[in-house]
Amino acid sequence: MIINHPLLGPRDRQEFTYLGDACLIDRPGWQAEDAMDQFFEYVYLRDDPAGEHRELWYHEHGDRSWLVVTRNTVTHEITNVELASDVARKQGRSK
Amino acid sequence: MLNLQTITPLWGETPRVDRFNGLTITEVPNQALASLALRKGREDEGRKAAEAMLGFALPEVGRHAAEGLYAASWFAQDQWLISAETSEHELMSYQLVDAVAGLASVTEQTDGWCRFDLEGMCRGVFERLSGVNLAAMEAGSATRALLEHLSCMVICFETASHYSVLGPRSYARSLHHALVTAARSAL
Amino acid sequence: MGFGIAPISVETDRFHELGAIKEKNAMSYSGLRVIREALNGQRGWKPAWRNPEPKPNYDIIVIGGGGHGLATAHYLVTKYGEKSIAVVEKGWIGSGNAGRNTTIVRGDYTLPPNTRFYDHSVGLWEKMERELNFNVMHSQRGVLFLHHNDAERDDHYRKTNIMRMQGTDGEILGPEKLRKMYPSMNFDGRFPITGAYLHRRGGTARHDAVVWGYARSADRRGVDILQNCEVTGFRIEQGKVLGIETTHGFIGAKKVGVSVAGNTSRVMDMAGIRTPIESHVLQAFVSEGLKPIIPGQVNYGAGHFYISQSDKGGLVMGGDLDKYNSCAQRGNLPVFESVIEAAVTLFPMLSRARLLRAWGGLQDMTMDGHAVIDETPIKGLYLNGGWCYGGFKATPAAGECFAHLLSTEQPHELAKPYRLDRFRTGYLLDEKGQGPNPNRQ
Amino acid sequence: MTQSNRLNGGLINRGKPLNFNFDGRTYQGYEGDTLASALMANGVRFLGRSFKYHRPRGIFTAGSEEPNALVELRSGARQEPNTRATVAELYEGLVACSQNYKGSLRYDLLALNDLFSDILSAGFYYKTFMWPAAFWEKVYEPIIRSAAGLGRLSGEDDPDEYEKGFLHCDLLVIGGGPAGLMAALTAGRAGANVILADEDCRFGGRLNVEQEDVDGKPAVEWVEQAVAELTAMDNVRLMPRSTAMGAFDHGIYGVVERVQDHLHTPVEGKPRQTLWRVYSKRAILCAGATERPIVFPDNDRPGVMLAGSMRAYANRWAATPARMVAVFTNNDDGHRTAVDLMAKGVDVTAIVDARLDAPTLTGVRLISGAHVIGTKGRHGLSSIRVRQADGREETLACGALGVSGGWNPNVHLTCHQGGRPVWNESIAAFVPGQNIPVGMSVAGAAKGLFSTEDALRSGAEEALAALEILGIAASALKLPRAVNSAYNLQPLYHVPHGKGRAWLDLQNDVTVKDVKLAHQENYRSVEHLKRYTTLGMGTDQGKTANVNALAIMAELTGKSIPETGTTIFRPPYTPVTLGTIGGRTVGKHFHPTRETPTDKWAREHNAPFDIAGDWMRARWFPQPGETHWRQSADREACNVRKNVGICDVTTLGKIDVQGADAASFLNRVYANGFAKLAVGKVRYGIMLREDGACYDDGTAARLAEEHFVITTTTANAGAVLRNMEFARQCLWPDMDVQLISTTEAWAQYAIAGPKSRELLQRIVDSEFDISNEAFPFMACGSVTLCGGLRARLFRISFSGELAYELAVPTRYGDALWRRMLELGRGLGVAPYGLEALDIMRIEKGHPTGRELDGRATALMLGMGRMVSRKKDSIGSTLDQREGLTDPNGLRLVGLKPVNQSEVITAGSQLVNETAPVQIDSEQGHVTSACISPHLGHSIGMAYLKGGDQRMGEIIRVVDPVRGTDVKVQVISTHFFDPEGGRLRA
Repeated sequence: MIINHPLLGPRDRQEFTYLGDACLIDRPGWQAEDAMDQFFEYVYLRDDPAGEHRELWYHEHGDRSWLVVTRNTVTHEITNVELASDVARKQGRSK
Repeated sequence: MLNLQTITPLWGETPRVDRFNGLTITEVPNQALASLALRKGREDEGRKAAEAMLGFALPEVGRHAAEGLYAASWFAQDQWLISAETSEHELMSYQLVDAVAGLASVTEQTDGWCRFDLEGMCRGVFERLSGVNLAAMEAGSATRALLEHLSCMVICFETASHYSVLGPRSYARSLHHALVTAARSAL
Repeated sequence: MGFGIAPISVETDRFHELGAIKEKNAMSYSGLRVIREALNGQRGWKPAWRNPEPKPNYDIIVIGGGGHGLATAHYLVTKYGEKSIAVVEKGWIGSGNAGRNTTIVRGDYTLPPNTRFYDHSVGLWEKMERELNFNVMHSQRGVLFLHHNDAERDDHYRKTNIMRMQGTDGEILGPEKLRKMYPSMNFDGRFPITGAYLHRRGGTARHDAVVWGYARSADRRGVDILQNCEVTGFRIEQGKVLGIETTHGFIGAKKVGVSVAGNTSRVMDMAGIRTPIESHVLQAFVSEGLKPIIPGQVNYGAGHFYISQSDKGGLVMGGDLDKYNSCAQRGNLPVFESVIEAAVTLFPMLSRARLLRAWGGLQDMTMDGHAVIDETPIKGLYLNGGWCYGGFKATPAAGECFAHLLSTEQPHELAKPYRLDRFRTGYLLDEKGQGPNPNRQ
Repeated sequence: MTQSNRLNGGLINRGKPLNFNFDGRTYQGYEGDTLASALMANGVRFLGRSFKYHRPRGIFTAGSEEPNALVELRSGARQEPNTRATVAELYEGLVACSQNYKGSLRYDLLALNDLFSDILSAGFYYKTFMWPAAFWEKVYEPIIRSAAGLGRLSGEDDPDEYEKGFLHCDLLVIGGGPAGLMAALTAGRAGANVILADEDCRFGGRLNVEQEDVDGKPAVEWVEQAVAELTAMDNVRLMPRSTAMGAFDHGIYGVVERVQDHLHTPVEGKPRQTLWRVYSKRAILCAGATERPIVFPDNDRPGVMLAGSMRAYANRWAATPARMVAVFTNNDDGHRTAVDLMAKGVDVTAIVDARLDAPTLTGVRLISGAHVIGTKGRHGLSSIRVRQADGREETLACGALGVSGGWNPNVHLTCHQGGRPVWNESIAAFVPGQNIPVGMSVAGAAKGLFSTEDALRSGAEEALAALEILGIAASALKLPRAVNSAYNLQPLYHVPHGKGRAWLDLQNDVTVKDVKLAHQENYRSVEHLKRYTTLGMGTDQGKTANVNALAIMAELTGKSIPETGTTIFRPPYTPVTLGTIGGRTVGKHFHPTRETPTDKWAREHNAPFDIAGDWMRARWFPQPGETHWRQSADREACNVRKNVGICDVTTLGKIDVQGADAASFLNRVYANGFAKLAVGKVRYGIMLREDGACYDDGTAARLAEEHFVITTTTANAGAVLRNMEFARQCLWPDMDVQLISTTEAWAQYAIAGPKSRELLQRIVDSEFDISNEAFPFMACGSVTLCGGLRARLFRISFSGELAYELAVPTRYGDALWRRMLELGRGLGVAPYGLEALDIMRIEKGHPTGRELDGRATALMLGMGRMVSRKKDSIGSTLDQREGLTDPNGLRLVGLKPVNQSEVITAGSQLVNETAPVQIDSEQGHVTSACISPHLGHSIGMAYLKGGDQRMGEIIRVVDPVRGTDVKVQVISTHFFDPEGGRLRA
């Protein structure tokens, strides 16, 4: 598999470490009423689709950037790769 | 007056040199290294301060720049690996800290790496070690690459014929073994 | 409906073997029967299972014609006396993980709930041939787990101790004994081998035969096995399941059991249920047929590698997941390499053998590495899934526990720890201690 | 040895005769021969035995699809089972043996199986061997197993080297026949980077084995010209002897190059084979086609072979299986075999053509509308029985029969990513379907275009199409003139007449009858059929058998072939040597090795090593007279508690954390608080996973307001950095934090013991005050040593003694270590290894990986109060779940034997004082244990249910495997100096 790194271009999958569903960016707030439920869903439940999947990859043997890769779990086709930090900011995460 | 003997990553008192038919692999131990990472929100100031000290512009993604005493390679987002000869710049990281205080983070990396320079016919060696097309790198480019299971930093001075390969120092003997075995097979 | 054949007891079974019973069990298998059929041109063999048309309603529908689903059907009739059962399978029976695994059967687990469950499973494997009147070639050739230092050795002592306390076997071998068993093993590779534990009751079985054996047994007792019948949805009203929509139309059912490892997430999604499961590819590899050279089943922890030799002579090898979510039953080159690198490191002679074939199975990977056998928030809908690496060896026990749940609506004693809510409550079964991430490197 | 069946001509070098040995007899062949062609030329027809019934087997094909002619090639440690004689290039001194027999090839005891073949029919073993139960394991299976497999491995270590590599190209052309050559020429001339790979040692494909002209000259000459032109191009890489074994995601192909298999022994330092991972932007599959037979009774005798192969042997290798042959075909291509063999002076008894309207040929008898319905000849064909259109039968003498049932395109690689081939009625074969791998196109016979003219054209066309997609300007080449021979196939898969077994899978002995039985027993889906009968499961993967079997199943079910199904092709295309896939990443180099700064010294002092991740760590440093590791470890530990010891702790991960938000960042990744840590101070911290498990611990030293350096456990260094980067980039992207590993930049040594300060004072430059007052417990700072060496000093202790950790630039590590031993001699300094370290940390109750098992929470570790509830930190929500706070859950406790002479062993289980030793009484387990040299008895750390509530209780440590059962008392894990006075001394 080849991941087209936004900064470094096409790189072999072996340079990367896979984490999982990109929903792991959306970490719940710890002070919410139902924080426990939110964290339970955040940590454990997955959509696990057969098709397009947004997922987190870490360029462990490269520039150590985390990427959000949009990949089809049936064909393995990759349609989009973004820097996770950009995605996280877009999703309203800051400090 | 410091009275301790240094040792090279390959445990020698002098650098190791391996010669093959058409290729030389040289251990290069005396490099002062430091990483320079820009502080958030202070990127421009940090960059200016660093460039003022280095005397040249910090290279763009995937590039390497050298001028006078210093050299710099792109390392990661807003991060570079700065180098100079240890002989006169043992304390380079301290000088950097003074130059960019508060605007960038500096971490000494001098002994974090081992370095092997390849001069000659490099293609066959790289073909056997890395999925990155290192033999096709342009002169003046630098990239992170996986060589035989080791995360390395590769700098190209001349396409297909002159490179520096930097690897984690503790793996020096494994990296060296991989390089010479590939060279023996390729040449 | 049904053939009304009584469950076969072990006693009557030996008579089949003697060929004593003729017409009544004309369909039963035995050595004499094989010879008799040889003489009359094999004309007497009946279909191992029928191809019935779906009935409008069943008491219980099991979704998934794999080892687990068919074992569930087998136990529903033989142990729980259920009479109206269908197993629906989107392809051919055994086309999922039952036909894509590395055929290993063992009962060596460290956490007591798992130790109990898998030991019970091994017990059922030992009876399977006669229970099914089908030779699944269960072969207890011994399972070996190598260790490389004191910490791993002590983990192995812990595991074998709990196994002994459960009443199954487990022993620690030093290098000397190991060398005798595996003279061609390399003890001095990058990770020197300091010993191993041996689980003598562990071994392998012929994976397809397990599927066919359970299918034949269930079919003989009236279970409808509906192949090429894909589930497209559930009919649910007021939080209760009424049946399933399929490519062959609606089929009504009082209860529906989902047993579709590899596709659990998607099938449960049709019922609007999110699960703590990810789908991953686990590749397996087989060499060309070779004269016997590896007697037992060997696990090489340092290399995430395992190997055994089939009765046909092929070396069956496996390793790590490809480590990305995937619903494609195929993997990529890096895992070929990591598995074979370990193979050649452990047995240097293997570098002159050839890889014949590679395939990929879809793993239900749960967030603590263990399975779920439980009811769901929807009344009448039950789940057996999330078997991670342990599905094949669990086949008979999972079938029995799931049958128990479907029939009695109460969890089987052994399956109580395998509840779905354990992720919420924190009573986890994290055998490997790797946390809520199937991809941990 | 005379080469009785050698013909004239051919692409062999008669000037270079080669001697070889088969089954102990020596023969001669020529350069350019394969083992098969050389044996054929020498009149050897009987090469091996089939898998199940041990029937005699001869040469069936001329390529890698060979099901029959398998041999053990080479001898000793290089012996290689199941090698296809048809692709083994001949070399001087080649040695090979036939395989899969008991006794001799000619008189094989297991040939008895054949007499019982009616009993041993498909799936028979599923139906028997079940009673009595014990017999399967003890009697039946051992018999079946002993007969299993084909060839033998030597059992010895393979002396050869293998290698892996990576290639990049614009266009990968798979197969160097007419289509492939044309594609490569087109792309090569356009300047694209092209790789042309062919499994053969010689490019040309079928052009090497046909008598036809291309561009007005013999095909072989045209091939030589094309290859010469391609060789001259810098942008083209020609790879003969290279098989594309698999098509993987995103244009990656696995290509196996047999670098030195055609030599007697490989050159030292050079690989025998190389696995190339080819990264291609586009690929064109030009893999050609494989002929399939027509199935008829007794069609498995040596001498019965594929017609196209018979022709190939005659034309390329100048060899014939017999001086008198016949041909059985259902298409025009079969006729070419007769024509070419006659041209070489071989008698052709007749062409038996199943077609009523078969075109006539001059100079040979053509029996049209006829079938071969039987054969004779025990170890090789002597005659065939022919049934004519009108039903009359006759017997024809012949030593070989060329059979052609048509050609199957080699679509395998198009299926490697789940693609399904589609049935093409006009050629009665499967051709590539729609969803073939992205970036791949197909040309020539692989696409079902069988004539040379079509192959050349489609090769050029597909290349142009690929170049356009790549944005490389190219112009169409002038197509060379070539024949467009007719094919005219009338499908016939098996002969309906005749008695005797008709063989489908020649290697696994699957007959038409077996397929009928599978159908009768409802094993009707293609996969059930294969798995029940073992059809296509052999080393040839049924390349010449599957379609015929499919056709027969289709007849039985009354469905069409495409309705009945297709067979799925998975990598590898042909079997690949495991060594190649392992490459050099095996044995000692299975993983790279990390060395600590004292590695050299430790080896000089014969230290045994332990593996910690990739690191090698010294376990102890034996002194003369010490025979047991405990003598050394105890001495080292006692010396630390009495004098001073030094230990290399470089392997601990070190991460440099800087930035304006560094403190608040650490506050979130550690469970305990770090915001208020003073500059110049160190604090112990624990890190949780988000699920609440404590997965790592270490120290964080605040070197400056915005600068920390943290340590991790050796095992988790990578994971901690990965998780911190995740937190930095994905959770809190605007925090000003910079991270980088400095693990190997610093040689870090623990200096521990009452005299450690004294030792330090001898190396630290005098201007630095490291007195207890100036540099108290948990202080950190920069110092210089030995006259100006920059160093970091931390006053932390794992041993429980007055202790420091000293870090210097790694290149000084070796010298500093030696210097400390020298300057500390008067203080009784001695190095200590992992074992002494472990003893002392157990005495202090410090957890390591044995306790941080991935399930342990802070509460279980007795550190529950460390998890701050006043802030957000990773894991601090879910660690409060019921199951993780259950008062009866496991808690870390200390254990000591009631009878101090008894020993607690790690890995033991816990039960209550009077409970039986069974799983239901399990109360926990021992994680770490040692015999404390300071307390003089055995101690252990253990997880015990509700342990924190059970101090003082007497329980038992049971170890059924080692047969021990020890009464112990539950105590605190702080076995030694619980007040910690020694730390602060």
